[in-house]
Amino acid sequence: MKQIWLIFLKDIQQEFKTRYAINAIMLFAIVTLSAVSFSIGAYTATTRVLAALFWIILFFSSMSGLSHIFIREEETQTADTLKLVARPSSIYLGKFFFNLVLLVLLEVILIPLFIAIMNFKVVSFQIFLLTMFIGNFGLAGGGTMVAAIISKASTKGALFTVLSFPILLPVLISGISATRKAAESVKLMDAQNELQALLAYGIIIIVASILLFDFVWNE
Amino acid sequence: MSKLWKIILYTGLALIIVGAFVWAPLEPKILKEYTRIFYFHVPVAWICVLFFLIAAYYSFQFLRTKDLLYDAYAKISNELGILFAILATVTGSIWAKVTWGSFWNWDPRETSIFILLLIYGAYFSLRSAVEQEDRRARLAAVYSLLAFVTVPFFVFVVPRIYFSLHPDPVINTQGKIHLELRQRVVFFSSLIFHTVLYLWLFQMRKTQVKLQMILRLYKENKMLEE
Amino acid sequence: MNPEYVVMIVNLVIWTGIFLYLWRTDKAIKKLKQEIEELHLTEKLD
Amino acid sequence: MLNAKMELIAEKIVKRFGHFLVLKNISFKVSSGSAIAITGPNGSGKTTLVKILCNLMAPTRGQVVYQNNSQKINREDIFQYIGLVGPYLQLYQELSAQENIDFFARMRNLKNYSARVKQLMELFNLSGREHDAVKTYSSGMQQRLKYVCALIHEPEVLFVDEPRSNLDQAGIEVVYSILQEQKKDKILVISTNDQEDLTLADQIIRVGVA
Repeated sequence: MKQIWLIFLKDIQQEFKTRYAINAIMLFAIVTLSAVSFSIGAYTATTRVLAALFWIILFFSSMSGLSHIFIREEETQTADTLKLVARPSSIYLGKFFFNLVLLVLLEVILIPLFIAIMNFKVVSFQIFLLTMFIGNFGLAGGGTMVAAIISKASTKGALFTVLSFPILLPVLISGISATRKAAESVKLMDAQNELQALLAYGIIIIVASILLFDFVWNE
Repeated sequence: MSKLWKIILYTGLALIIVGAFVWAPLEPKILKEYTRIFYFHVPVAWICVLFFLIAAYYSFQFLRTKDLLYDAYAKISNELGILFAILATVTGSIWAKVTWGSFWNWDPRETSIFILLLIYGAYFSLRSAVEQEDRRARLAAVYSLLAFVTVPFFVFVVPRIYFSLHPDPVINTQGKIHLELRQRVVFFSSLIFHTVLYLWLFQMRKTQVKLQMILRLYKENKMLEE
Repeated sequence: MNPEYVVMIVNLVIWTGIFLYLWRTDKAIKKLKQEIEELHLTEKLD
Repeated sequence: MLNAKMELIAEKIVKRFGHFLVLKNISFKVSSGSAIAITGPNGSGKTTLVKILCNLMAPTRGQVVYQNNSQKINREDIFQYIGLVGPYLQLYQELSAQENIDFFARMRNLKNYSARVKQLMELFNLSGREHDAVKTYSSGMQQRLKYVCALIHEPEVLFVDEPRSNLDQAGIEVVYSILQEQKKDKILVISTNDQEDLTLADQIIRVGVA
């Protein structure tokens, strides 16, 4: 437990000094958001389209930053140093929490901007925030694991999105559907299926990752 | 595989063609004259799911034993899987054009096979991105298993969110299409014979890589001794 | 054209492809087996 | 950990990379109060063997056992007993020396280590620069800082890969005194090509030779 916290803190410290991942993620989100906004123009999109756009922006922005945490360890040759002092599961969880924080920061910026610029009317903030909250676990869990995999491969950038997309697609599909419901109805029960699916996905992907991480990390 | 098996397989396949085109009647309500496609399209689609599961099994075996032979098995299983996924997609979308009017509709089955194709594609791009052999095997196996645990979501979640255009005669028994006995016989025997045919293919490829592996090990050991 | 024949032709093409593939694999296996026998490695073929 | 008698046992270690055989049946045993040297030509698997012994890599066959007073130590807990210095282990460049030290010390569950750190920093002539980022350090200073990070917890087993790399004469002398100290009542494992380094060792393992 303590190791998880220490690794998490160390990554925050490092990130605080370089601001690489956070810059990449935020700039990507803002650029895509404005690109989408430009191209749609005055046309008012349906909630269905807006929900999909929101998740696409969220997905691709997170793809630009989530992998950084493992690639950095690999490129600066600190992976072995870390391996020497930490248990694999604490490494995975430490990095997972870091990515979780990164995603939350991204959403804190992205959600108000999206609502303001795209004129997206959320009827039930309860559903919307719950979707984001639970969805983050799945996104960060799967993203961190794929990041660990590609950090050991020779081409990294493009591969991350290619590998994550099929793995994270359940989050995307349920997330879009739940977000649409958040804009259409007020009752929490209406989005029950999606929220359950997101929750189950989060749990399963994190458990599977902890079990499999050992094989990625240890040569 | 023995001669007898070959004969059974060939006659079986011939009988299925005859059965599908002559013996079994057409389903009158929904499929109409496209009933025939059903006997061949469904087994192919089923096969690529089967190979996906086999690949996950061998990936697990590889992680357990670290024997590169299992990695080779997982790889050929995925190769055959991607081949049949492409076949199922192509035949399916031709069929979709004829019946539903467009090549692609994002119906749940189409979505699932598309995701399967994406996973297969990702698997091979991962393999090509790692040079060191046992690292490649490990990463590919982990990715296979990771993809495998997300499968239940595609099976249970996607159909709940998008409605289906696919006829559901086998899984959904109270459903819209009622299959006659003769149709059932042809369908299930076609399924079985296709499975046997493809597993045979898989078995041959397995033997091939195994022999290659033995030769390679021999040559490398000889080089080391010199 | 009658859709039935289209289905049959597509199906036969696929099967022909598969059998060609099988045949090629079989030939490759025979060659490998021969090579292995020449090296007297047969005891490893469990 | 007073009077602990540590033993490091390697049992028939075999390592293959794919089908390429790097290590063939390496076996040895060292206990507290002695040193072992691993030597061999470049690319012969010295580093691979060190990584396997440190649990950074799993052997294809065979096993590495750490024993404390004849009690086997769990694989997961080994990291608390060992320290490793090597050219392939880098420190976090963006963080300061102090932050690096804190991180490694806390990861190993240490509490009151500041006196020890101060003493080591003085020994390695690094005092006064604790709060500069590691990337501003010269390579020799980084090498010395690596020693500090590997020694904070007074490891029962110290691994040193290429003890001389990047060090000047003064640095080498400090390192030598530390290595001498280590082999007195603990275990020292060095991997080297230098003949002079081999004189430190009680046992020599040669890898990559037929």
